Amino acid sequence: MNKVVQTAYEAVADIASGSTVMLGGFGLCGIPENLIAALVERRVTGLHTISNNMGVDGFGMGLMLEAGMIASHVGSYVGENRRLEALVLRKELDLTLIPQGTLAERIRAGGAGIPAFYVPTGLGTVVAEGKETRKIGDRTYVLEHSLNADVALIKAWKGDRLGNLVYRKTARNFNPAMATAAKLTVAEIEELVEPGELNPDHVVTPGIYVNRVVVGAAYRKPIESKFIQSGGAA
Amino acid sequence: MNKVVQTAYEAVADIASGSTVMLGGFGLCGIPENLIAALVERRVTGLHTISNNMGVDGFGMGLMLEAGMIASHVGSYVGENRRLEALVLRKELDLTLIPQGTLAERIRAGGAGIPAFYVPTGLGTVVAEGKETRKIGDRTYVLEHSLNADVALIKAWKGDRLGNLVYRKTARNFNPAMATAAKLTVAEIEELVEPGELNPDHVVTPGIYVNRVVVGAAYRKPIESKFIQSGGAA
Amino acid sequence: MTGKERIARRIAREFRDGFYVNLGIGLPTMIAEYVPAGIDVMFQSENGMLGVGGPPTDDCADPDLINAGKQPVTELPGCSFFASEESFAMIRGGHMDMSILGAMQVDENGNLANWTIPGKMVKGMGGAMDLVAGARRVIVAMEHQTKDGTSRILKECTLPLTGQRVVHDIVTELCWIRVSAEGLVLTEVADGLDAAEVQARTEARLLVSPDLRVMTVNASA
Amino acid sequence: MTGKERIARRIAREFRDGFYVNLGIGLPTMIAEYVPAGIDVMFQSENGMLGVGGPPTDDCADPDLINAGKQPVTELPGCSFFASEESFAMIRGGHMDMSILGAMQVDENGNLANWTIPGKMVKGMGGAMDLVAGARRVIVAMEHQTKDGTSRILKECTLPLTGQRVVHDIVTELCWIRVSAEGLVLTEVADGLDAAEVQARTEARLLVSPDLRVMTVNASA
Repeated sequence: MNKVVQTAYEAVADIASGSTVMLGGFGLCGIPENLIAALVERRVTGLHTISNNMGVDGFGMGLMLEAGMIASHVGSYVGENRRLEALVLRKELDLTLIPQGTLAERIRAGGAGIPAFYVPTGLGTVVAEGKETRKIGDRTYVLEHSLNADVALIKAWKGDRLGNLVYRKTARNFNPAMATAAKLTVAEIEELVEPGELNPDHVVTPGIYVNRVVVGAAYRKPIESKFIQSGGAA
Repeated sequence: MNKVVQTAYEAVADIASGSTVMLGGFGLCGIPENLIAALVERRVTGLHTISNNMGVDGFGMGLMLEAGMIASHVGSYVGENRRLEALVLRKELDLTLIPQGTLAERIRAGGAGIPAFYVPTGLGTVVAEGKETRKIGDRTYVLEHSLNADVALIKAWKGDRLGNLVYRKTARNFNPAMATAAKLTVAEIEELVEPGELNPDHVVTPGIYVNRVVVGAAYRKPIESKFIQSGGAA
Repeated sequence: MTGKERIARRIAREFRDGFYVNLGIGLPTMIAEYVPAGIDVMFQSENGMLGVGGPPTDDCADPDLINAGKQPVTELPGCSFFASEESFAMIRGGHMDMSILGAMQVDENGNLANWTIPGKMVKGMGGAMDLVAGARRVIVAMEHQTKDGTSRILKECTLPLTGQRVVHDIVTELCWIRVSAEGLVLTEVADGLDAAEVQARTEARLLVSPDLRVMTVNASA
Repeated sequence: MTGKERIARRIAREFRDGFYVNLGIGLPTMIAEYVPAGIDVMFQSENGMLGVGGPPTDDCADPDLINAGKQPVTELPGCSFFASEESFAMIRGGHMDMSILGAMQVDENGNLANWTIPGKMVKGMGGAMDLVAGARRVIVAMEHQTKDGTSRILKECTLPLTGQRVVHDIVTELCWIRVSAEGLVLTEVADGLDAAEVQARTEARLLVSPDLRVMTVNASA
């Protein structure tokens, strides 16, 4: 069993235009830089993306946006991305904003075989519009459905050829849930280790969820709050 | 912040008769031996227990059963416990059997603020009787509700005084989910370490979920399949 | 070769490299011994482990390291541990390529009964209902008849179900039966038997595949 | 002492030893600097960390270690990291003692609006809707009026809501207001002000607590 592919380009070579793609990361933290670059290089178009944020102007998913690859996006926060704001206000991109916790849980549910669940979040707000509500006990809840994707592009710290993954600090974020919720999961890692080197008690994403592993290179990892202050030059 | 209490007896001293109590463990693996012993010593009665199994005759929750402390039980598998089988067949104990995955997810939901969710499990079987079913996409699902408890008695491997916990191998099982789903969570650990000694990437149960920590002693940890073969003498 | 061993060896031939498989307690657990050479299969145990290895030597048994049958096991390189709710997210979410489990009864609709006998046996379903609802392919591995010669493959299950329309294949020491929309299809029979003989020992009606073959079993692991 | 600092210092006095608290972006983040001596408070950041420490020195910033405002932070002993779905299970499940966040508008029913201005601002709610729906106590920390002197405490919010009937307390540089079933109750006013003066700067109707006190602020951290 060897899931390692040699290049990021190879890892995303069969992603079709029009696919639904989940991308891990919170802001610019824990994003699959190399896979995004390869996808931009391939210029697939009409993608339906699911990701908490959408990078910033000039980095991360911002690069996909600038390359005109994204038709629609589901996320919780897209501040700090002026190009996106402009596209949405001009109605050139279909943006769905949902609460961050509901987004995370919907993705987890997609991987866990749970088609729908109730949450208190968003009751009485625009995110509950058109959704079923239901009183359970003494509180009213909103029905939310699972999210799945054709492809998940995720970023981990270390991994082995079986696809076992561990994450580093807050770069974990949405990556483990997304790994479970797509037909094809491609994991970009910083360091490849031998099976057995990761303590099995510490594995966060078991290999069963991962189809391909690629070792990334030349990480930039800008810190978003500084990147924006310095106008993208960080 | 110091959640460490000195004895198991002290750790369970205020658990009232009639409480709903979750107990971690799968079979005899990863059970809070010291907390169970302390509870048996206190002879609280009329408990409503939630646990995947119910120990065996002569060990684990079997000791609570023999002491007549349990009024009702929710679990997924109680084989290997002849006393329980007899009590249930004589209708002296109210037993609810539910699928193991549904049990785990209901407990997780209880800790996660999700009052109800849909699963495919058990559709068309006795466990779906009286429950709402619903077609979502091309499949029909059963509505299941969250489970909570007054108290969770769990077992971890190492922990610190803030309540951060890690588990060892398959002794993890139901313990992390139960830690999140009770008003009072008491964790029995094998080894107390200083805050910061557990790698924060490896913590499985963050301290927020844990109210009390007690270091257990004199672990027996029988292996159930052997314990039963040897008639309880293992 | 016993009937059980024949079943285990036959099912092991279905494994493909990279498969993730859950083996039920009892007969299905035996299948792990017969994985064909050159094939990597990762076994899951629903109590929270992927990459389950064989039994330890007696003095190396670790009480914190058991399978769902509560037997001590060992770790294979690349194994991982996780909590129960994560284990069943994996199972329910359709990530297991195969779930192989025993049965008391199976019927023409692919219904399965393997967890209770009302008024007699109080054990519980454990993870069986989740496994049959969640795995991509559910294979029942069991002896064809009970000890007293009653068929376990029925027109309709009489015991409480574990799952409704969940079984894909039934493998016994006598035959391989595929569950189809049209009913049960006999696709393989054990060497020396024919379809009529299998039908005679089966309550359910069996359709005979036009490609009916002899059930071959690897002699070596 | 600026108005913002006064707000931060006053709210910090609410902390009790052992509290788990989520601080929103902006003003609420300042509160971490004023935790009273002898009190242990664990700060959560919804991107997946408990036990968040202060900002690092510039050359020690780790891009894999940020808070929900995307600012670099540090680790405190006993901190832990977890995934987004686990972070929000923690939040939604009612485990946070307190969630403190900013607002654009709050109203007499405890409704909160802090995430969007239709047609003008496309940013998203991030984790705010989850935080207000899940925390045991939700405190709004904000300047009493907008820069042009408009009240942010309204009879009824005009912007799209973040949460309906979710706010427990409103703290501004002028006062502390408790949200009750009867309406907004003024419980503390800044030194030198009286209830009438606060009401004059507030659109919503304020009930005055019979125990109205001066809002005291610890000068030292």
